[in-house]
Amino acid sequence: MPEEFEPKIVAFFCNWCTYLAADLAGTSRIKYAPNAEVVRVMCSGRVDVQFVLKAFAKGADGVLIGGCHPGDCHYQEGNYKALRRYRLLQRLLRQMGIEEERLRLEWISAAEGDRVRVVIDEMVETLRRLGPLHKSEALMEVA
Amino acid sequence: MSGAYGYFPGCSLKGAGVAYEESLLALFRLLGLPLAELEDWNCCGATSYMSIDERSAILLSSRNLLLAHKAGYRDVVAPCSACYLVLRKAQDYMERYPRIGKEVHAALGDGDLKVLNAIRVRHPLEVLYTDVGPGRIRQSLVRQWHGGRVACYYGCQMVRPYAEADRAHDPMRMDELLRAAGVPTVDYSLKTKCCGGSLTGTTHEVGVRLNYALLREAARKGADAIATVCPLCQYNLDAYQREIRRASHEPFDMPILYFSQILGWALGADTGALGLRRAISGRKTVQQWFSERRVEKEAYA
Amino acid sequence: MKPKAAFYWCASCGGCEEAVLDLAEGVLDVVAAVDIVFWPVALDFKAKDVEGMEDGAIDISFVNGAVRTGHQLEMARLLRRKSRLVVAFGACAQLGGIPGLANLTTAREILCEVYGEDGPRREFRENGHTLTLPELFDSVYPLNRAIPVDYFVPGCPPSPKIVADALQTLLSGVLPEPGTVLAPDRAMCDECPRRDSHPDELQFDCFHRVQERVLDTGACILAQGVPCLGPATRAGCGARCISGNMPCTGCFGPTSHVRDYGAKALCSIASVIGASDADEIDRMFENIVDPVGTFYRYSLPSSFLERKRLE
Amino acid sequence: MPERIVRIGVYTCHCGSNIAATVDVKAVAEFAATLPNVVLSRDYKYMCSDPGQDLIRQDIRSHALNRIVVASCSPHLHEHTFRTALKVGGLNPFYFHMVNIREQASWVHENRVQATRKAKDLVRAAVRRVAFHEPLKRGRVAIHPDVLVLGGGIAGIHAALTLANAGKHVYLVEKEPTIGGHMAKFDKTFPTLDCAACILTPKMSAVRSHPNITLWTYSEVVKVDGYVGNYKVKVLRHPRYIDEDLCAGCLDCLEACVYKQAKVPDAFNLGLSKRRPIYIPFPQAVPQVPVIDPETCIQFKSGKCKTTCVDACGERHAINLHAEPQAHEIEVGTVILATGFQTFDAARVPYYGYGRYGNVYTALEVERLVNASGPTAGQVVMRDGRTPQTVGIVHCVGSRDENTHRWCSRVCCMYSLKLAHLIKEHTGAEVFDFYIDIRTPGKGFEEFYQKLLNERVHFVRGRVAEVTDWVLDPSEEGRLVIRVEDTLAGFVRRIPVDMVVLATGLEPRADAPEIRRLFNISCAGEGFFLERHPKLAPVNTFTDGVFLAGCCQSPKDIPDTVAQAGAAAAEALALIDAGYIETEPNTAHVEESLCCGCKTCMSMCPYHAVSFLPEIYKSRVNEVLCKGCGTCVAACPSGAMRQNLFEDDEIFAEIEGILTNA
Repeated sequence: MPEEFEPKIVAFFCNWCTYLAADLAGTSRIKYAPNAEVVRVMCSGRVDVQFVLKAFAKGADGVLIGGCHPGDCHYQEGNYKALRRYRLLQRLLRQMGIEEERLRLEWISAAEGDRVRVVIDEMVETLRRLGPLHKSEALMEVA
Repeated sequence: MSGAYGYFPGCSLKGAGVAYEESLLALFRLLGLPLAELEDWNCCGATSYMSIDERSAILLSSRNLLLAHKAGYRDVVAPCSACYLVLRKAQDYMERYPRIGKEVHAALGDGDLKVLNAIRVRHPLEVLYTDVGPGRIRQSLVRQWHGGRVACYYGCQMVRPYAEADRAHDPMRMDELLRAAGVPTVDYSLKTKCCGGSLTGTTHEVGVRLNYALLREAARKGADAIATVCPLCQYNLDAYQREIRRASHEPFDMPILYFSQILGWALGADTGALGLRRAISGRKTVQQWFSERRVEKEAYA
Repeated sequence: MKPKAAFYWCASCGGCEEAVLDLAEGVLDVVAAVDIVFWPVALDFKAKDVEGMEDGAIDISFVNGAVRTGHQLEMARLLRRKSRLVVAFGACAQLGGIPGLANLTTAREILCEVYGEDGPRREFRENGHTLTLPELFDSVYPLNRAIPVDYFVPGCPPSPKIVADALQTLLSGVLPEPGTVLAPDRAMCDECPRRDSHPDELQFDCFHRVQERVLDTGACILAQGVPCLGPATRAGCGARCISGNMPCTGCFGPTSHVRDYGAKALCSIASVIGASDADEIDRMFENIVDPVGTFYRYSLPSSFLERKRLE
Repeated sequence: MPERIVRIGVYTCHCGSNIAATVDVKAVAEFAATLPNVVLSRDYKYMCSDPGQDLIRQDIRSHALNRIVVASCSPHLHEHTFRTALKVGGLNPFYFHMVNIREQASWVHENRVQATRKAKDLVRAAVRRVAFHEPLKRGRVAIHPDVLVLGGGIAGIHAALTLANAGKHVYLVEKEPTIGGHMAKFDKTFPTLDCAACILTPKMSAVRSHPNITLWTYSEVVKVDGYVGNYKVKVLRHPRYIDEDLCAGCLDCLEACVYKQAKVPDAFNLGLSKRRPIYIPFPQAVPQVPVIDPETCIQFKSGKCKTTCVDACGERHAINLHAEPQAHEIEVGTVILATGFQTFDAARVPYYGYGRYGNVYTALEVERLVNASGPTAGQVVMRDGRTPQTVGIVHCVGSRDENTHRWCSRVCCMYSLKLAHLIKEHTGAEVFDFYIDIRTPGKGFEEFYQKLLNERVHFVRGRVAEVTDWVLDPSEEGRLVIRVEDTLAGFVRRIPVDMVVLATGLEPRADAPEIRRLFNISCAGEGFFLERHPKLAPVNTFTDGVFLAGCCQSPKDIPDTVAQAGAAAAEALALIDAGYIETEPNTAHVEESLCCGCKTCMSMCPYHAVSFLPEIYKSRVNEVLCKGCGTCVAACPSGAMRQNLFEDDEIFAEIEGILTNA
């Protein structure tokens, strides 16, 4: 019986809302799946589309971007920039044969510790269903 | 998609509560709201079933929802509060507990949960209030009320736990609709208390004591009759009054009416079509109150 | 004694070969400056001539075109072995180029499309000889995924000036750092004739496809709502497309600080739209019908993802 | 310039058992030692402790470390601590990266193997990242010495006075026409039963007369710009139609009003009394200046009033019926939010009959009834004019309740006891307290409870089911019946009373979300303002220079509120007297050789920190205005825009580190 596939998620959390929410989940001892690893950025607006694709290319099965709720951005509107990039990127990923569930943008405020659990557990669940994201194998070794 | 409301009578409205069905159909006809009975409906799974085997109860209700969906109804009207509750509960549980959702799906071999939950389960009182409203009732009055004051009794299942048909703790919609029909209603603190449900059949004296409290408080608040929205409430209050009278030595002889009988009469339904003759308690009062008397139109224009 | 030079093409349209000739009389200087030992397009050499040479015998090989067949891979490796320097010449060799868009499909899909279900015959005999079609890979690769590459000359095709400068640099003897892209490390806007019309507050309410509107010849094309990738694309072309009143489509690839050209371009364009609610945003992007073709027109094989996911 | 050869020291913290219980700290440390550029890897019980920091300081010297990674708790907690340790150790503090393996690993996972794997991944990512770190310098921002205190309740008053006494200029802005807040409504305060007015009103007049305090009542903050040290705040002052400078507070105008009888429900008395359209909230109001309420004033409604008030004012000409709202722009360096709370709306729990039965009151209403200067001059008479013989006080109304608010409002038990005592004192009535638990954790609180027990107040343990007029027994006729399960006696009781007092809980003000947005701070789940750290930074917010005092942060009693207000004032003073604050160097900057002047960055920046230099055709970042979000960096199409501490190289390295064996 093969062991269950453990998806790997790279999570970009904004410093002021979602990262704090993740800290709150910790101080509240809320338990969730260990499959997501967080890269802290100051604002979801800092998340370059390159980062997302890099993560997918390097073997992430899913990417999660966490920012402040619309209107609540610590930097006024960085989260809207994130939203715009996310929507266009989803269109591109579709063409590249990557299911949209693999990239998730979530608004999680500093108060929503439990939301971190819900989102990550849900995402792990979905990714288990979707299975690993295989990047095409390198055809040849570069000498 | 038919414009009609899917109508789920449930067992009571075909039995002890037939007066409810008669008056309701008459009333809805007058208001031009077509009630179309579901083909091949089955038991809603309420009361005893619900408390013994929740799973089967929900399966039963889900089938009714599926029938409604297949027949293309967006709304299902369930006059019996128990039916109303179980149908609603079935949806809620399917939503909340995926396991139940799966079982239902398996059992029905069909029934995409989304469509089952998209159906709006509604109580006729709420339908009258939102889709018709006190305003239109007031305008369409045909008979002028000359009966006494009424205590509006909502019972428990219509408002709890789903406070969708009306507010959970102080429902007022029946009061508002009856007042719109010129019927004076009294402030009735027990409006959502228990009628004893099926206790009258099992732990009899407890059930009867509860009904005694309901009658007594209504009388104390100056009510001459109680209006109900649920066949079980109606039956308990109506059928055990003689017994309560004997036991308490208090002269209860109070009509226990369905709100639909009062509204139906006020809007001009044929008095014979409202199931009024089926009343057990307060028969004389009923006869007086529901005799012919036209509204002076201009007064209500 | 003159340095020995080789020119070769892999998966390309031939435009890069033209680009050399585009030097016009300048090509004579090239011929004068180098001793061309291999140039199948122009002169009658055979692969075995190259095989015959000693390793490193060729001073510099200019290879254009992407790598997508076994034969191209073989030739690339051969030239690598025989050359001191290998230059990826043009967008296809540098980034994968237009052929790289084939990475949205697979070899099988392509062959079925052209030859029907069972595809072409790989082998057939002709009076005793057996001819074998080279393998068609699922993916198109930029040259540096096949062999180590010393320098890159960008462009589809490289402009005469870029080519001339590149040759001069490489023949000058003082070589730039290996891996250098032989074009200015700035974005194209820098040399755009319309750059002064670039507004301070870029913002779009909708995008237009270039065929949808007559572009004002004086104004910044991006500011007119047509995705122009000038800001994301390396300079050096002399803004040729803009002069032709067409938006930049990015053939010169990214600057040295950008790792994934299309991702960066997309990120930038998406950032400057006016909408803030999801549906509104989606509506604005409706006119970007082919994001991959828009942002990765020349660089899909050299992007992080390299190709459409293989099921 | 970054050091040529990277020599990384990695420190993995046990945090007692907080981390060690779920993460195999030794294994993580051993793993770290195998990573490239790591010359030293240690684990230690408490890295944040002095010996822990010492380790780092010594190793920097003895092992010539030039990059440090600490795997412990959240950077929000100790990043600063460790950066300082680097500094002391003689290393640039930004050659540091922190790995959060407590809040985001050991505390949230159960499986030791997976938690350890995750910790290793994160450490690997940090090690890769930190190699790219560059030495950075903090910027400095000067702190404007003036302070804005928002809210004129006891919290705001105390904070304002503390600051003013320290010689700082304070703008005290209050929404209501008077300062004093909720405390001004109280009669006595628990547990000492000293009179609220006697301790509050002197402070109120002190505010009024203090040369360092600008008091703006009937005013609101409508706009906030800038950043710590340099906030620009726009305050809107609503017209009270009576000039504060000209009015002498004689109140003749009130008497002169054409309304001989007061007709308008008096908000200060919670509608238990009436006032005229021209009124003063309460006799000791500060400022002693009446207000005209245009909603009810005949002159404003019809323009046909004899305006006898104006005549009464006569020569002073203090009344100006044409007054307009005034906007003031002020500059302050720090802000103290003391916006307080609102009480739970008892109508939300209809089964307690508030609004349905006249003799059901909220506690705050009863505060006014028992108050000597209240609508009944301290007489506890009910709406039906009777004096209650029996009174039931229902605890936890809108508190500790799944359907309303889950939290305990902290003050209700004590004020209920206080009211029980006062009601007994004023009426001799029999008093029942219906409680879930009695919570008296405070100086003299438990003793007060004992005192009440001795005063023969009946305590019934159980959450009240309903307050009803449903009569079962003739003795209940005309009274209110409290139905409750007495969980000590173990049966359901019906207790008839004349008057019911609902001990409503404290909740965030309805306008808390607006205030939160204005000042760019966060709210906790229940809607109270979020402090930076529940223990170590209870009056700070995540926005530098904005501090919290009183019930806007969470329900608390007067002593705690005053203490917190003092603390907030002290935090502000610390900043002001330091004169400057050091800023994070995580700002953006343009690599000019790459910038082609496309100006994409300019449209990204909400702070106008990016400007365009036409002469060289490049963008440039004003590092004082830049707040370091990095949005322009992601948007820059040519990679010319960069961000300190969040360089592309650093983030890519982190991503690769996380995914290396994925």
